[in-house]
Amino acid sequence: MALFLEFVIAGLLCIGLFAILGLVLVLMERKVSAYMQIRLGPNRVGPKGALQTLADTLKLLSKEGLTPRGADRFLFNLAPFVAMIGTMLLLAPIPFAKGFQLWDINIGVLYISAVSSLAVISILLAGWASNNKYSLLGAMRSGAQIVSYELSAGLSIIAIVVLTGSLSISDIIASQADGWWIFKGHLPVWIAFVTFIIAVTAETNRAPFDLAEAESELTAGFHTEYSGMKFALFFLAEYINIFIVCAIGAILFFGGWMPFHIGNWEGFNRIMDYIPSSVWFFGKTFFLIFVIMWFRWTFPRLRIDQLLNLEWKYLLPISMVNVLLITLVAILGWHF
Amino acid sequence: MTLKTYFSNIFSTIRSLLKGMRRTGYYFTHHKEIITQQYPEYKPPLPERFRGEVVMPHNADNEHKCTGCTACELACPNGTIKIVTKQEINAAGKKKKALDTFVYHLELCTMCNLCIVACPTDAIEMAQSFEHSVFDRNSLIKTLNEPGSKLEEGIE
Amino acid sequence: MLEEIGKTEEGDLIINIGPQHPSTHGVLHLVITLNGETVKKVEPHLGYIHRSIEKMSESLSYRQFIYATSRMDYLSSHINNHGCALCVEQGLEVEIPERAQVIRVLMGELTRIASHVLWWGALAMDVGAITPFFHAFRERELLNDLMEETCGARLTMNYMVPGGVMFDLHPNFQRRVHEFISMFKSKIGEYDELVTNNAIFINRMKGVGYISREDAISYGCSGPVARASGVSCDIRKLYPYDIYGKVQLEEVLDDGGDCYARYIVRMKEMQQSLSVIEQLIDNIPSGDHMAKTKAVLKLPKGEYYSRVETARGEFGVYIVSEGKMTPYRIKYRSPGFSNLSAIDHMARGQKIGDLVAIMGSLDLVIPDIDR
Amino acid sequence: MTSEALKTAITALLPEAAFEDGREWLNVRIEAKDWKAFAERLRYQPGLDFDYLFCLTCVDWPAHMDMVYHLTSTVHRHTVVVKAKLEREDPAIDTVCDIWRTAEFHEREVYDLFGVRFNDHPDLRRLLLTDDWKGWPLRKDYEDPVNMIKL
Repeated sequence: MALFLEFVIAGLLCIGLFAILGLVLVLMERKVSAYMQIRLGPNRVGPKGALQTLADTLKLLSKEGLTPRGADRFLFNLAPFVAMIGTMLLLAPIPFAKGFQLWDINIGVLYISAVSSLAVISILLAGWASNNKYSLLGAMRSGAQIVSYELSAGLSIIAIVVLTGSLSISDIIASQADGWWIFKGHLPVWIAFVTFIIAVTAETNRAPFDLAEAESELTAGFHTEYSGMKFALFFLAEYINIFIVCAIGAILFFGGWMPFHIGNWEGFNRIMDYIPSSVWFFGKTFFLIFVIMWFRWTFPRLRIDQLLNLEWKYLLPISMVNVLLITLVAILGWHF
Repeated sequence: MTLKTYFSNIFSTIRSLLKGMRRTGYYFTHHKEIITQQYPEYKPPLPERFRGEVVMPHNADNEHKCTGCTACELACPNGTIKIVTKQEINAAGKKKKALDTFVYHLELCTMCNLCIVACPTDAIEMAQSFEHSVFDRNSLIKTLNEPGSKLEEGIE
Repeated sequence: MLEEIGKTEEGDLIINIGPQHPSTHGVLHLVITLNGETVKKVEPHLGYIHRSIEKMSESLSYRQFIYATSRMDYLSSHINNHGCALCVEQGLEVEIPERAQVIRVLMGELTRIASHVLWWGALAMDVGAITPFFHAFRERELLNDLMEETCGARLTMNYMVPGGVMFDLHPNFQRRVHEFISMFKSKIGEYDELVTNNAIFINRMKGVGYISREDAISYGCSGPVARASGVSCDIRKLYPYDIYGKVQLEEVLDDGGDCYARYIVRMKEMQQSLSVIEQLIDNIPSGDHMAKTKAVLKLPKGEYYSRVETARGEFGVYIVSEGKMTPYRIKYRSPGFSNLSAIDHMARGQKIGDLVAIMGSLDLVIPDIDR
Repeated sequence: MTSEALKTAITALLPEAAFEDGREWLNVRIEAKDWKAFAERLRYQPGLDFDYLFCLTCVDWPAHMDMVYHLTSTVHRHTVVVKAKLEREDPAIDTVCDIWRTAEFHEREVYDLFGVRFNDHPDLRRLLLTDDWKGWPLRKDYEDPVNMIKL
């Protein structure tokens, strides 16, 4: 009974976190884009527009969820839930603070890369079941894109796994107690980090790799036919996905909740320790999210063939060589 | 493609992208560059030539300058203006044509200013108002001369 | 080669781009045949905002019909009005005061910059960068404001009338144009940083939507589209009207023929327009802003054709007069109409994303095409 | 080429061609049946090279219709206006869209608004109006009580 209660509480907290994160991230995106575009952004609902996304959610909740005629009703309605469930599963092994982790699985990194590839199924389902040509094209693009970019994302994760020697997320964080990998690992880790950021931007279908949606070409891509809450679920899943990949980036390269330490500066290190570990974790994650948003509001979109070229001709060879380099660094113990 | 061009391609690409990010980053941190005007609270002053709608100015004695010559009606490309005249007997006892009602269809008007240019007595002019939306189309049909108004002295 | 690509077969995907689509900038409707991502054929369907301005004009007087041309190519409404005014003046045989000529040319060039700035933002948005669109509006707003001050309207001006211009310049005009020039010069470097030099953008543009010199001529392309293929067709240079013959103006040519060439031509044209404005702004002759014309205009029996260079290309006005108060027939030769007809030729064998880039680089204004 | 030289060259091409006094450009009036062959010569004959068809339109007169073609040469920079008279009942003329590609759209527009049939046109459909539109709006006798507003 107690176990059941624990499950319920954890589940409710997860859903609560989802809702809050979605609201915050959408607001953040709108504010970031507004300032970059010399605009003010939402500023009418609540103080400085803070409640704007809440109002939008209410609007989406009260809208009619249409199912187009000729659509595969079951798959059409299933797709947003698959997207949501896929993202929810990813939340399990992420440590939000010191000792605050739902499930410390010993193959955490493997679990994450396995589950994150479920996202493409929901997009394919949505695109196929909508009975809309734009949706279908968007889904096909997304399939090609996610399948390719998973390779270099996986390889850059492997770089850190090689350095740490463990697949467990808590071990990876623990290995960065004396310094984050981005500082300890020299150039190869830098290369791995850049490939990781590019690959996850593509994997989450964010601009400049948002070909699955590409509003100037395919109106809205795979979710053209979705409205109301079903659309909101896709929207939410997209933002939570960004949060999760950025959290993983923070864990792998910036030490997760681990505070910033410099060698043997005892006083400085103690001050850093004083800042709560959850602040460290969310600070790093939101910094990475900001970088990904920065990409979106600066760059034009790639074309589908250029997108695949970038992966197969540049990212993949580079990250393969990079894994070799990392292995060399790890064997010879060149890192600090 | 040699290895050298391969890598120089990568570096020049990254450099050009970083330059763009520097520009958007600049605007992200410099909030005084924001150009948004918050409309209902702040209404920017409109230049005096702005063409919002046709009005007929009246002086303090409720007199206008329109003689009812229909030059504006003829000049209008859309049939926006309808002038109804009446016969009036002036002080000298002579019969004379005078303005009865000046009907202005704001819903047909394209603000082309041709009526203002055509008017020989400068009886009508453009106003700077622009918030014309109403719920009933009929309220856009306006009578420009005020009730009981008459022609100013000395205007032929 | 293109014929071969255009062959349709079973299993091709046929998609409607438009009439309501984010990248058609209005109500253009393209039916495209796809093989996977590759475009096989593009078939434009026009007329969603056809208002038959030509028929309307047949019942309007020579002063009245000009206002409607502002509503065709609304981004270069000054220049459209200019073309109509020139055509009527041809028939009236009036001498336009030099001040009016200078004002017309100044307004025309300011309009060209305003139009090209908006095109720059819209093209960037078509290829997926949204931020430049807002930055473009910053400059365009300044131009709109200074035009509003002199002409009384922001978009549909109706400022150029047969015989000159409707009002004299506003006293602030020169000062504000100077402000604009210095502001624009400081910002044009940002355009390069954000878009022109961006590696992704260059890759999206280079080699896309190629049209050769011969084809550009055959399709009747004009303006930046033709000049990017190396066709010398600038009306301001070849058949100078008003005082264009007296100003220093270089015709921008490029032989790339692709979207990138069209992009570069328009960017350089903005500089050229800026230089024309700089030459004229301090040398506006004093005098009347309008020639004396009769109250009722009547064109002698005959045919009149005048052409001007709008931001999109050659705009022609063909008036057939029977000597009455209203024209017997008016034909507008709009640049967008001919430029659009080449889109099938340009897009065959390209990707969907390229089609959007091509549409952006043609700088289509749909009311100009539909009339 | 000057107008005079053009006149001689065109007379050599088509002796039946009549010349009207144009204000700016040379106006040539031809028979509709001669148009296709004449157009080909104008386009391809060295020295003429009229490669740019910048305006194609139609004028509806009480008794007949006039097709008006404005041609210019990007090589020699000379311009000529060619006019061909058509019957008002069932007007027809040969297409020139294989000579000047731009004619394809312009001819469709003229068909749409004037009802001129272009022989051998690859795709002669209504362009601006809906497919089921009745009548030819730019003709002078066109009446449409629904869509035309009399002021």
